[in-house]
Amino acid sequence: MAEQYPILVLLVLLFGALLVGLSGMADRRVCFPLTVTALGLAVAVSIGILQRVMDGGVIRYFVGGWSRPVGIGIELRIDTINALVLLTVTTVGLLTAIFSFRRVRDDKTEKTPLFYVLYLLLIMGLSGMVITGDAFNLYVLLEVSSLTSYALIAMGKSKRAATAAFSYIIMGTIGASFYLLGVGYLYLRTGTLNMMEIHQAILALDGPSSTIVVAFVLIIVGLMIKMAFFPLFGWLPNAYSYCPSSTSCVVAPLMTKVGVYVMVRMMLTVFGTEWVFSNLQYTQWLVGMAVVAILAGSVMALAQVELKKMFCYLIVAEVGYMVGGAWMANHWGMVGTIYHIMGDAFMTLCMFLAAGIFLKQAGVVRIDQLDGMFRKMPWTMAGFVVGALAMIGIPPTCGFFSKLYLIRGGMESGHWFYVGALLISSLVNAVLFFRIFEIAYFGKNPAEGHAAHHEEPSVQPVIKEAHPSSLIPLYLTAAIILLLGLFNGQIVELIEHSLNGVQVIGTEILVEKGGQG
Amino acid sequence: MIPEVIQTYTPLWACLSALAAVVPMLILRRETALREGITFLAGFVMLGFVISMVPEVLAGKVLECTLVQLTADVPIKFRVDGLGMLFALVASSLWIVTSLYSVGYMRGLKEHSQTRFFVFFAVSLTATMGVAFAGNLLTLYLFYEMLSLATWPLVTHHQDKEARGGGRKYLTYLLGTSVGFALPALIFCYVKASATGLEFSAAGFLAGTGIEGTAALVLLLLFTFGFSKAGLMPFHSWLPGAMVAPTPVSALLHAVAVVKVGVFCIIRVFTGVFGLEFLKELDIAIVISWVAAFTVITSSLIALTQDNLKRRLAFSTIGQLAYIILGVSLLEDRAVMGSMTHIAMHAVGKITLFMCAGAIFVATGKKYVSQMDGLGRKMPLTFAAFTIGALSVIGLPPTGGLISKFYLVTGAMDANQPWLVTVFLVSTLLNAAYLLPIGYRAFFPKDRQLSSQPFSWKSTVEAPWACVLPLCVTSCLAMLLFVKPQLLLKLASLMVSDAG
Amino acid sequence: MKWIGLIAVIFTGGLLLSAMDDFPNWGDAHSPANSSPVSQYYIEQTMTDSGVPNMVTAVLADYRGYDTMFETVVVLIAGIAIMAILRVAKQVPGGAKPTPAHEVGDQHDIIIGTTCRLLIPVLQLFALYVIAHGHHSPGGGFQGGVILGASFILAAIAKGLDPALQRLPEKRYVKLAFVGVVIYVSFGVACLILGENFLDYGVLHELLPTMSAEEARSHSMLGVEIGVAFTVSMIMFAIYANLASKGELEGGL
Amino acid sequence: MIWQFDILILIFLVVTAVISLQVKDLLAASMVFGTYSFLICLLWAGMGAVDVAFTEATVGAGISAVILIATVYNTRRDSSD
Amino acid sequence: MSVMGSFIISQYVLDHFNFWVAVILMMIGLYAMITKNNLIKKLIGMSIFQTAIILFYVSAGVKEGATIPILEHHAAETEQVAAGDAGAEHGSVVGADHDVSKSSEKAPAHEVHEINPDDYSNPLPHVLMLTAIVVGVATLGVALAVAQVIYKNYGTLEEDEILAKIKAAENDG
Repeated sequence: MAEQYPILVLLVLLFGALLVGLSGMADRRVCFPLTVTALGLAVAVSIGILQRVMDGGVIRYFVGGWSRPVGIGIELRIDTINALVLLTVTTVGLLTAIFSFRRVRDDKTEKTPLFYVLYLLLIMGLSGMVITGDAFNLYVLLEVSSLTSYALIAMGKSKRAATAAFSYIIMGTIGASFYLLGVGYLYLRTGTLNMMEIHQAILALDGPSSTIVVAFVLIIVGLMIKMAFFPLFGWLPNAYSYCPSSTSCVVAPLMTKVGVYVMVRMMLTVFGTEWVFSNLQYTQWLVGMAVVAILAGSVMALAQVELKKMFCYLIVAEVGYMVGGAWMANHWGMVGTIYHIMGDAFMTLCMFLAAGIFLKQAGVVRIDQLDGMFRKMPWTMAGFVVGALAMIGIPPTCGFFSKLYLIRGGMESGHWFYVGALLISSLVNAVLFFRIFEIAYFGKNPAEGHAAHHEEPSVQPVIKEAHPSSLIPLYLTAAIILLLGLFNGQIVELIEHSLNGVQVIGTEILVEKGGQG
Repeated sequence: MIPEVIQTYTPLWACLSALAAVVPMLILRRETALREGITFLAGFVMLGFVISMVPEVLAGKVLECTLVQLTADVPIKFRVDGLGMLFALVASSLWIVTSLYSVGYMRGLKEHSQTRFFVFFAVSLTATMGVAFAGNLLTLYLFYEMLSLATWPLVTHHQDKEARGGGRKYLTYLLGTSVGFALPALIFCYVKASATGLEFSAAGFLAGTGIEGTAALVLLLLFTFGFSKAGLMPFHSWLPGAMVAPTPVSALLHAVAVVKVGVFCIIRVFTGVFGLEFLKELDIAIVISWVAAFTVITSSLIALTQDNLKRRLAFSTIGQLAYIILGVSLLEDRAVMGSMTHIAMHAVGKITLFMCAGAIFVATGKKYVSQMDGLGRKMPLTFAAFTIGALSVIGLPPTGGLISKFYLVTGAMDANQPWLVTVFLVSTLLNAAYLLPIGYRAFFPKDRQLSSQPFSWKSTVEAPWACVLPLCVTSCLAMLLFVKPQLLLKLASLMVSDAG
Repeated sequence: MKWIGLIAVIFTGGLLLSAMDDFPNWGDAHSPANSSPVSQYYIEQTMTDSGVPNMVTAVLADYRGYDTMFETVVVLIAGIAIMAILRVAKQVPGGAKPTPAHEVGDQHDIIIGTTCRLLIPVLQLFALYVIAHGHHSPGGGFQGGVILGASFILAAIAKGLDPALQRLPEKRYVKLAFVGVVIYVSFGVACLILGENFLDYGVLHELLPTMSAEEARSHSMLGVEIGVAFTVSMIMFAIYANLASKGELEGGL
Repeated sequence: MIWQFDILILIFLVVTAVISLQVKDLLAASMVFGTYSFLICLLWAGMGAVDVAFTEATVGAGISAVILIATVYNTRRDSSD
Repeated sequence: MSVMGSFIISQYVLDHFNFWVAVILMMIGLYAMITKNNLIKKLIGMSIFQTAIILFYVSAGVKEGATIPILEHHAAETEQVAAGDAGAEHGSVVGADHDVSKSSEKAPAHEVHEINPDDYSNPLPHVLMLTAIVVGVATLGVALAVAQVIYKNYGTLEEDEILAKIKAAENDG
């Protein structure tokens, strides 16, 4: 059975969705246990995959057994990078599913089965994107995940959810279509859709080919729309902040990260970094764009009054981190990017879980409504603080180490502006989150002198602490953030294992290049 | 000479003993007496662990334990050497004293949220011990940041507008500099020397990595200003701002833990990261010396103008910290030894002063120097202790401050820096000028009416015993250190002889 | 906005056209895409592998059956998504309307009614033919499914949504749509259980002793096409029913 | 296939696309869009992509047009551009 | 010069005329998606954009002089009869009355030479585009549903009016 793990991840989720759909119509109560079971199994299988990849190297799974010649069938290809991202995706899915328990029950009674079907299929689509080794299959799964996320966002109760979803559909379709077009250009020149085969074909090409270059630009631009890279991020804040909490908790951490992952995969496996960094002269520009993205995201986050909106702009900045890291043509930049994909997924999850709890228990939308939260909801705040520290980059959370690697990459490749932007963004994050802490700690209007506080306020706050089904995922996320930080050495080792295995990043060449730039 | 290394988890236990106290404190948050009992228990346990390591350290051995491998090359690592041991001894012993004092203070003023206060107190101590025992730069940074964060709720304990302002300034300066300066410097070291595991060594792990000239100077400046807990100008103004905290916090954290962690980190950078020999080779430390010298003089002058006692003490602290940095930046053996011992001497002296200020506030509610005329007659014990502490800070006998200052001055002479010797001497005069008059006016008020009254023990209004006892203990300690400074000197000389 | 759009579009167009001179010639049989081993393999080996003359069907349902499975899922998602977004709870989900309020003939033209009554069975028969004959001629699950769905839509347009929904109530079409995907996946899982990779139909001949591996492939393709047809037809109708009635499933166009 | 025919259809395609986007009446736009789908399906049939053409005929010219019209019917028919 | 000109035209336009039209259609669709004010118009633009991409793919699979990718049964059959029985590795001998299985069972390795790949157009782009068409209609359906919800909320499908109403609502609240 173990060799079937790659497909099992998807099948478990797909069957979960089908069962929820078929039996949920009859009895809504089975939806939640079925969903959690399916996701739990998926997490277990992902762990199994990771184990296998660590033991036995790259897994190649040929669906339908069509292995020869390579490319006639669809290949699932898992190295350590995929395995780690896959585990991230399924884990985030599981945590949010647990979190959604009360929310969905209260919000959308008659649509509960539909919600869970879409939810499971979203996770399935994202997992499929992560493990596939076929460029076109990736498009299909991209659409699976996009369509489900459109629907989940449009299900929001807010009036503006629909408009946000509509602009998301338009932008998302443009992005996906660009990707499809790019794959078409690639196919025209290479005649195959299998990622490794495309890579071989590109290596075999004699002389530069403008088709490949255009294909690359199309694919990257398409993905950048999907991951909300700087000038193309307009759809994100509205889409992520007007949707239901349980949706934003899964969409916000995963969609952009998987987009980044696909970009990395394209750079590593499909085009190959040697081609990317030696054929294209504008990689420096992209790092520059990333710098702008980081700064712009941070500044706009500062200007927000709504909690979720602020997190959304932080996502924009974080995407800038990762794009810059990937494009700086440095081993450590790439390592940092991949590590940050995982770290940021959980950090964002932590933020949105906390925001969801605040919204539900206390109706908090704006930041200034958080006053006195340390007293009213100490347990939730405790989890939130861990996530916030990770966003700022305080050791030993994972946020610190991804910054460490990214900055190391920036220093080695001589991208000093990027290093500066990263540090400024950390400071801005510090300001943002300590502003929140301050409000939550002091309240909106603290007393003038300290004598006034010596008597405890006798008015009991009506706000109740969150239900365990909300707190457990929050704490698990916080724990994962810490664990990712503490065990980052091992994780980076795994990532490097794949980077060397694919043999794509020649650090020596790249360092030399970076020195010039 | 390569010191003998012993693998042991004792430093970890010492570190965790304070953290372990957090859970029972939270559980027993309603039982004040039990909760405070736990605080003391943890304090003694910690001190016990620290003392248990003293003989081995004195024997010239180094205790190490490696925990998690953080990155591929750099683990979380504890390493106890002379400097770390010296600092840990100071911090852990003074914690017990301060705990006693804060019990009295908090009860005396009926402060709110006492559980939170004690919990974060314990967490801060853990972070301080972590810094003291950190074996490499990353671990050091980790606990340094932890300390910044854990002390924020203490600084802003009153939760009023003033506290918010002070807290904001506190974090802005500390986090801003640590993220903006120290972190890039750390990562730069990581880039250059990750193979060495960033481990502190007497020769300095940066030696031999090809860093020189401007790059080295920039790196050194980044580190020195990055660890802005040391209060070096121009990044000093958080320290007076943080005086909004309850006095025990000011006492422990701003005279002992936080600021001393700052200078400790800088000493580590000088002795462990660069290495004294390497710095001599580079010939860049003189820049730091002048910055420190400037800070010494300026802060002393500012202190003269302050009427609020705690603020005056805060500026005095800035000056004394700059002494330490100045000493270590001279790169001479005796000056460095002086710096290290001055950590302890100043800690004992300054904590006495702060506790006196707190005791005055608890007993009479007075905060300003100008209000203290004749108070010495009402609070003789407190002001006697105050005077002893002041003598120690100035560096006069019969207190330990003399010892460290002696080493500092002779070190400056060794380094052939007559101007810096002058700085030391001038600042000593200034110290005397802003500290001694307080005690003098308290005992011998200008107001005839006050001074003419005969003194009697019955008319005294001392603060609660839990406040007074600790400050008596520390003032005695200050005098004891004059008589028996050998332990500290031995520990400090361990570091220097390593380097030599 | 217009200017930004124009600039973006011109930039995109220029980018797309800039590679044009690098393209293989129009209709070049030896272009990389057309002469690649992959496409050669399909043309040459389809008959050998499964005996299905229509290569498109073979590639769709067998070689790249994994894609097609997700494509079916996409269709399912579209239906579910529209219901999730638009459906308003005017009635218990799936419950048949208790009161068939108005008569069919009232608002609808008799000529249209009669024509539809004649046309719909033929349409449905044709749909089944398209599904079943997809191996040998253009067609297959998608096309047949859409035609089947179109026949229901035609009924709904001609007679009104309510009578159509009486025949095919919401609960039933949703269930059938799910069943379609279940059929597809179960073919794959059957292969998995028999010890081969997912969707490796060849191994299914072990189930029936009289069948060769090639036949198994051919028949399994038909099977999955039927599954696709289930989902597609039901979802097409669901999309129409929801969009035409603003999600109320009453009245219609 | 006959290339003149091919080019003719291609030109018509562009024309119908522009018309369907420029007509202010959304119902008419949907209809013209149906025509566009039909033309492109012819083109594909000519290029030998019979399955694609078949699908486009049922999906593009059929279902897409119908659901567009259904939406226009349920919302507003006129548009500002 | 005119020879050169016509060469250029044939090189850049006629030889790739389908690609040209595909790109033009893409530009039209993209422009409509970005700039049109009416949401339905945006969606029509989206559909045009998607079909243009499909046109591009299908054009990539065309071979001059090739037929549709469906094997001619009889031709294949006779070839197979002539081919003899070299297909021992194909194992099972069953169902003799079914011509398909017969052909497969005898399918010899050198049959490769009998079916000329140049005679059939490339089936792979067709398959891919079947998927793309279905994805397109699915997206269109979801988008139309969202558009109906927007109409229900705001009573209009014009983007500028919707934005104005949102702004007004924000100012009120």
